[in-house]
Amino acid sequence: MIILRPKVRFKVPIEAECISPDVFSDKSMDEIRKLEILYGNKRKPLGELFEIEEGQGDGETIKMEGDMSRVKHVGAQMSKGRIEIEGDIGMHLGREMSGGEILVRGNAGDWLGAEMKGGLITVHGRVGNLAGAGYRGSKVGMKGGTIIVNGDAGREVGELMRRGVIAVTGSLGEFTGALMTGGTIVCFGKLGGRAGAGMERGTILSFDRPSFLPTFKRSCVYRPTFVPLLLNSLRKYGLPIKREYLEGSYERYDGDIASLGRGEILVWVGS
Amino acid sequence: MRLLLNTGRTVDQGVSMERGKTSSEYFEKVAVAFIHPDDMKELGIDEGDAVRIETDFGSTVLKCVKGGTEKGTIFVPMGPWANVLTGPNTEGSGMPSLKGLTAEISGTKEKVTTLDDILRMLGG
Amino acid sequence: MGEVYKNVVCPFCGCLCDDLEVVVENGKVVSTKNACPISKTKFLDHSKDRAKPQVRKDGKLIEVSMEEAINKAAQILKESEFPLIYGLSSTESDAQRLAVELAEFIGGSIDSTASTCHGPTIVAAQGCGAVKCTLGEVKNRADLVIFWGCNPAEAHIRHSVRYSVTPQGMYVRGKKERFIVHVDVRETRTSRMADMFVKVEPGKDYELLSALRAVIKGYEVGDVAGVPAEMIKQLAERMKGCRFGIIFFGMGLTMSSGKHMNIDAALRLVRDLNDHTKFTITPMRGHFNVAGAGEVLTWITGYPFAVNFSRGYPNYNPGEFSAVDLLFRGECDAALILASDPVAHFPIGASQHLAKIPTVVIDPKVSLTSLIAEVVIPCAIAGIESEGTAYRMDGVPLRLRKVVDSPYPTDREILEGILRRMKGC
Amino acid sequence: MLIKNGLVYDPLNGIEGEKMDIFVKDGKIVESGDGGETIDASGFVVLPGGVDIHSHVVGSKVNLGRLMRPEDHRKDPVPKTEITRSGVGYTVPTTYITGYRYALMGYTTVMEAAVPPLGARHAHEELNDIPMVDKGAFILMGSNHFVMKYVAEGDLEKLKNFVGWLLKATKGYAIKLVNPGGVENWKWGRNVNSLDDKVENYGVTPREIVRSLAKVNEELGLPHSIHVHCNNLGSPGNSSTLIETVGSIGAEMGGPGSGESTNETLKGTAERIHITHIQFNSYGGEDWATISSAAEEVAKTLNKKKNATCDLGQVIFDDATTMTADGPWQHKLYKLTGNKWYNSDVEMEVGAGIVPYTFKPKSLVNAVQWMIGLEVALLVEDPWRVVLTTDHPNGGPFYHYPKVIAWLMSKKAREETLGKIHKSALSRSTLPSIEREYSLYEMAIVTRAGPAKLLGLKNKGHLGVGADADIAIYEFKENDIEGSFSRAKYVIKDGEVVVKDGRIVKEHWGRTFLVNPKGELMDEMKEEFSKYYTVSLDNYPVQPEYLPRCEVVPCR
Repeated sequence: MIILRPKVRFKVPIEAECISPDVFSDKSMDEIRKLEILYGNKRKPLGELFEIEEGQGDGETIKMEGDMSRVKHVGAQMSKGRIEIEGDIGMHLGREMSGGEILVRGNAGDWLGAEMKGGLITVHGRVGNLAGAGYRGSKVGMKGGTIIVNGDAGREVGELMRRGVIAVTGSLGEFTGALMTGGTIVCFGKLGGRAGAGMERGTILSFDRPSFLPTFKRSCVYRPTFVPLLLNSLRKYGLPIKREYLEGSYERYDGDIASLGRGEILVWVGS
Repeated sequence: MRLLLNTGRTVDQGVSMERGKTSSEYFEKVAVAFIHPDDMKELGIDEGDAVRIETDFGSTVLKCVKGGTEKGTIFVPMGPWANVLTGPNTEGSGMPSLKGLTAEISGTKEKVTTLDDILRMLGG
Repeated sequence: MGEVYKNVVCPFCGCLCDDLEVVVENGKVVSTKNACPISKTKFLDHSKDRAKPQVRKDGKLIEVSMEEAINKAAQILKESEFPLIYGLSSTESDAQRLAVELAEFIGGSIDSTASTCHGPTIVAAQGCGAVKCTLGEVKNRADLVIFWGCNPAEAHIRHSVRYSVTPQGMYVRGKKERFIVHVDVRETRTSRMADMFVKVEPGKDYELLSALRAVIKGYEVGDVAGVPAEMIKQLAERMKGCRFGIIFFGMGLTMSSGKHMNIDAALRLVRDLNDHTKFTITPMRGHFNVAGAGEVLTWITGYPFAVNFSRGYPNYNPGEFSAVDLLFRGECDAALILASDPVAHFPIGASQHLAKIPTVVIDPKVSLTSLIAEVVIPCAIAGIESEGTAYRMDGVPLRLRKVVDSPYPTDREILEGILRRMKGC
Repeated sequence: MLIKNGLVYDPLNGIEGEKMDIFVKDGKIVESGDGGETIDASGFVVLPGGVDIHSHVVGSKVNLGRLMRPEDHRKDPVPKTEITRSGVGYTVPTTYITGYRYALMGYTTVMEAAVPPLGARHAHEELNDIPMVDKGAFILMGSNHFVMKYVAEGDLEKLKNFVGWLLKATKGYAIKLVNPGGVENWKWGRNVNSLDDKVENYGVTPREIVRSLAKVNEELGLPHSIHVHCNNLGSPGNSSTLIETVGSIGAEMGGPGSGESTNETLKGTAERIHITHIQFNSYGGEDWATISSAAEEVAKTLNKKKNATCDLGQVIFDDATTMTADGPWQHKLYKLTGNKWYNSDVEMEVGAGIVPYTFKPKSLVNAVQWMIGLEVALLVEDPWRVVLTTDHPNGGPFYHYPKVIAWLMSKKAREETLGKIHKSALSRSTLPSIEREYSLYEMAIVTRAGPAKLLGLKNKGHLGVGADADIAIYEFKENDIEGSFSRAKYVIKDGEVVVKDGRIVKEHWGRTFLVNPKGELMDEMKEEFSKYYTVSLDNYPVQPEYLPRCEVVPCR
């Protein structure tokens, strides 16, 4: 395990996609210290800004401690290993990752897991806007993997999502799952307004009754067979899954009929 | 009383801006809040009275102008006074919250906030 | 009798009216013809309230030589680790090109006033495209004109006369052959020109646009956003049934709740309508050359605003590299403000950071930003005292004219000066 | 400067792989020289700089293409260097990167193929930001109000006046037609489907527009022919439209309206027509399921009609951004793909559409498209009438030209790709059975000498005395043709080394080519202009400030 701690309070943003198990895995401590990152517009060696030491444990684990709210792109495109973050972390954490695991005990910035293809991100804290979303201009956002947020999340979470699962225990901002073409978003807290705006396909599961766009049509109350399966598979992440959720009925809203309209918002209506 | 705040352009704001942003005309045309007559009645204020407006982001005193907006909403022309009330968080969009803000409004005996006051708030 | 300049392009708003007549006597504009009240004031008062070269010393702005101000600006940018260049919209395209070059050279971020204006429009268009046309198409063909969340009667004063409501076009002869709709949260002077006013609940434009899309696809919806179902249906029928329709939209859509998603819905609505008839959409751009800022940035960097050069190549991300965000998060450590006045228009929570960091302002006039600046560099007024290119709201480029001499160098010359000094040392 | 001992291919001067020395002075090729820099080109192939006859590199539609595709740019960021500026590449490169990438593969002249007159100022602004190459702009006229009006009236004199004036006002180089008439109909949401469909409100047909402009083109003595993007582009079975279009030119004189006066002024000048991105118009079959190659038939037509030339619009299997003034076609493509769609109509003149697209080898249609381009190139006997293009960025980005060169020069290279494409495509084209392989000499024709000649650029595309010293030097490896032409060993532009060992070593600023034909705006045109345009006539022509470096190419 490699442990990183900021040496100073960062005044300007840091771009540090080299902080990734894929990059660290075949490097010596010395080589790791020399990896280049961007401090504002200056290229600097990682070791100049971070205290780096070797700790006990798995070789493919990176641990970061401290206030890293200005450190961006950590774990970008990672495919393996594990990053543990104790503290706040900046934007683009785990963007386009395809495998491995990221755990945050603190808040995470915008574009968490944007366009990710696989792997797991768990955040115990607040998550910014556009988690699991697509970057501007992209046709597709998250294509696979899992994002678990034990806390609140911002706007446009899961925008343009095609596959994978996002589960949030707290409240979500507006436009959750906007323009999504597949995948599943589970909201245990308060689902913000305009959820599923423009969605073509995919599922938003809510245990709170949201306000619906006028372009979602109530279709039925039923017990979708996949819901217990999905919830059971999410149990291991310590989510607040009640027994009633597994056995309950769900009210189904089809939408967004302004768009293709083959998506659904399922609202738990009790057992 | 709680009203919905919008900000935006007006001809007067545009013309007076071209006159000069430190001009008294700019102050006259921009340090104002357009309020619906019904809401004015409820607030117990007349045209020309000072009103204090407060949002989640800040608070300022403006001169009331009658009409030019719907009941339940107030309109403040784009400018430094509106800026005290608007929200800088763009929520990942680049666009701050400049329209559709919730504002608390009340009549006041205070003087209308001056440009100098605002510059002081800026720390400039 | 002074010198008369005909067909001058107006450097105020995105309409870029190019039929102004400007009379100059003794180096001053003495009268204008065809200009709207704002334009007229801009021309007549061009010499008033001018900025002076200043540098802040011991907390006070002190008048200095141009040379000293430009040197100081270069020094500030050179020492910065994460500078921001912002504005660009009230100058011509050569100056904008140099601003991009400077941003690239210093590895900074560059953003135009679009980010707090039609940035959401661009973001939405990047998602789904847009069906647009030049303003002459509207004049010649449009029999249905919808103004949505905009107020041209106050913000784009001659728009309705030159392009959209009253002009005699090739196939549509004047207002009587056009149906004008105004959709807004309040009745304004623009509503008075309209044949139909649709009052939408504040912050509910997205719902109304979505509902229209659904109705056009053949679905039924109820009352939406405070608009009765019957009216929505009527509007949808008009849209489908016109020969050539256009939506002009403004900050009532881009700034209100929903932001770029409102535009996304509007663009898709118009796209859908092209299955039935010809339908187009065009944003009402504010500053006279904010469209040009987007064009120039795009042809040099690939991206229209919110661009960062820290990596030595352009990176784009509104919300990350847009000015309000960089300031609100307190990330940039120096700023160069060009051809705009953020302190007059940004939420104070963003401007406060500008007052904290060394800020360089290039502006012909005393602006609010110049009052909190570290360095003030006065410049010629583009389109009155210097020429260059500006792009109309529909992308049509026109050449701005110089009608009087300026006591100050042009934006282009100042930026060249800063670049030269930076490259020199 | 002396370029020593290179193997020179200079088809315009009939030189085929001779070991020669080339002398350069003051930006020109000269008879002999003394001193200066010497480049040892032993073992290298020396060619004139490449000439791209049809590419979309600047202007309002290209920039909309850039604007709408941040997801595309992210894949190909280009950092600044000590010498060069930064930007992005991929399907719609920024202006600087466009210039650099052309230069890196040895191209030194590029024509922007579609400029709306009202956007000409914009196009020139961008052209001034493209370093390294010389350039020019084709002006869109096929759906112009005045053009259609005078064609309808049969008044070729007025048409000639207008066209001549428009080329001067826009600082353009050639007459471009895109889906003639169809773009006007698109302004009402419709199209034309044949050469004899009527344009609404004007009553003219595409056939009349093409023929009239072809005549006017020759009467004005313009250096290039009319440059035509045919009707029905992109539709299965559209080869008949193409063949008819080619057939309508030069077959008989006269035509709509005042045939006689035309005949007189023609003075025996043969009308020419250049069919651009011919691949997109050489489809057989009846629908997408039955689409096949009509290249054989098309080539047969071209082999017969000596006044017709073409460029390929070759498809590359990669991402592309389709962009054309053919608005109705782009709408159709949007409906087919569901991809994002930009449309931009320009008052009185033209329109444009943009749709991202990916050509996939396993798509039957794409595979057939890929085969057609090469098939035409290999079946047209005379290489002087074929030009290599990809209709950048429609068929694919221009920097893939070396791939196309490899396919043309090597059957093996073609077979490799044939092995990867949709199997059903193989029987729908004769490509698999074609043995022909281009020689280096022929390759030099279709990438340099030919396009220069077709453009009427007398100082381009060859290495004879008096030519511009635009020279590309390659290390040619038979087993790596693509690699050989991707990164030039040296590129010399106007007598200066700008590329060395595949790197830009100097930023150079080329010039813009213009024409100066006869033609003045008449009073009635002025009146009509002020009635229907939204800009003043005074502000319409592109001012000289936009052409800091230009060269007028004389009319014939």
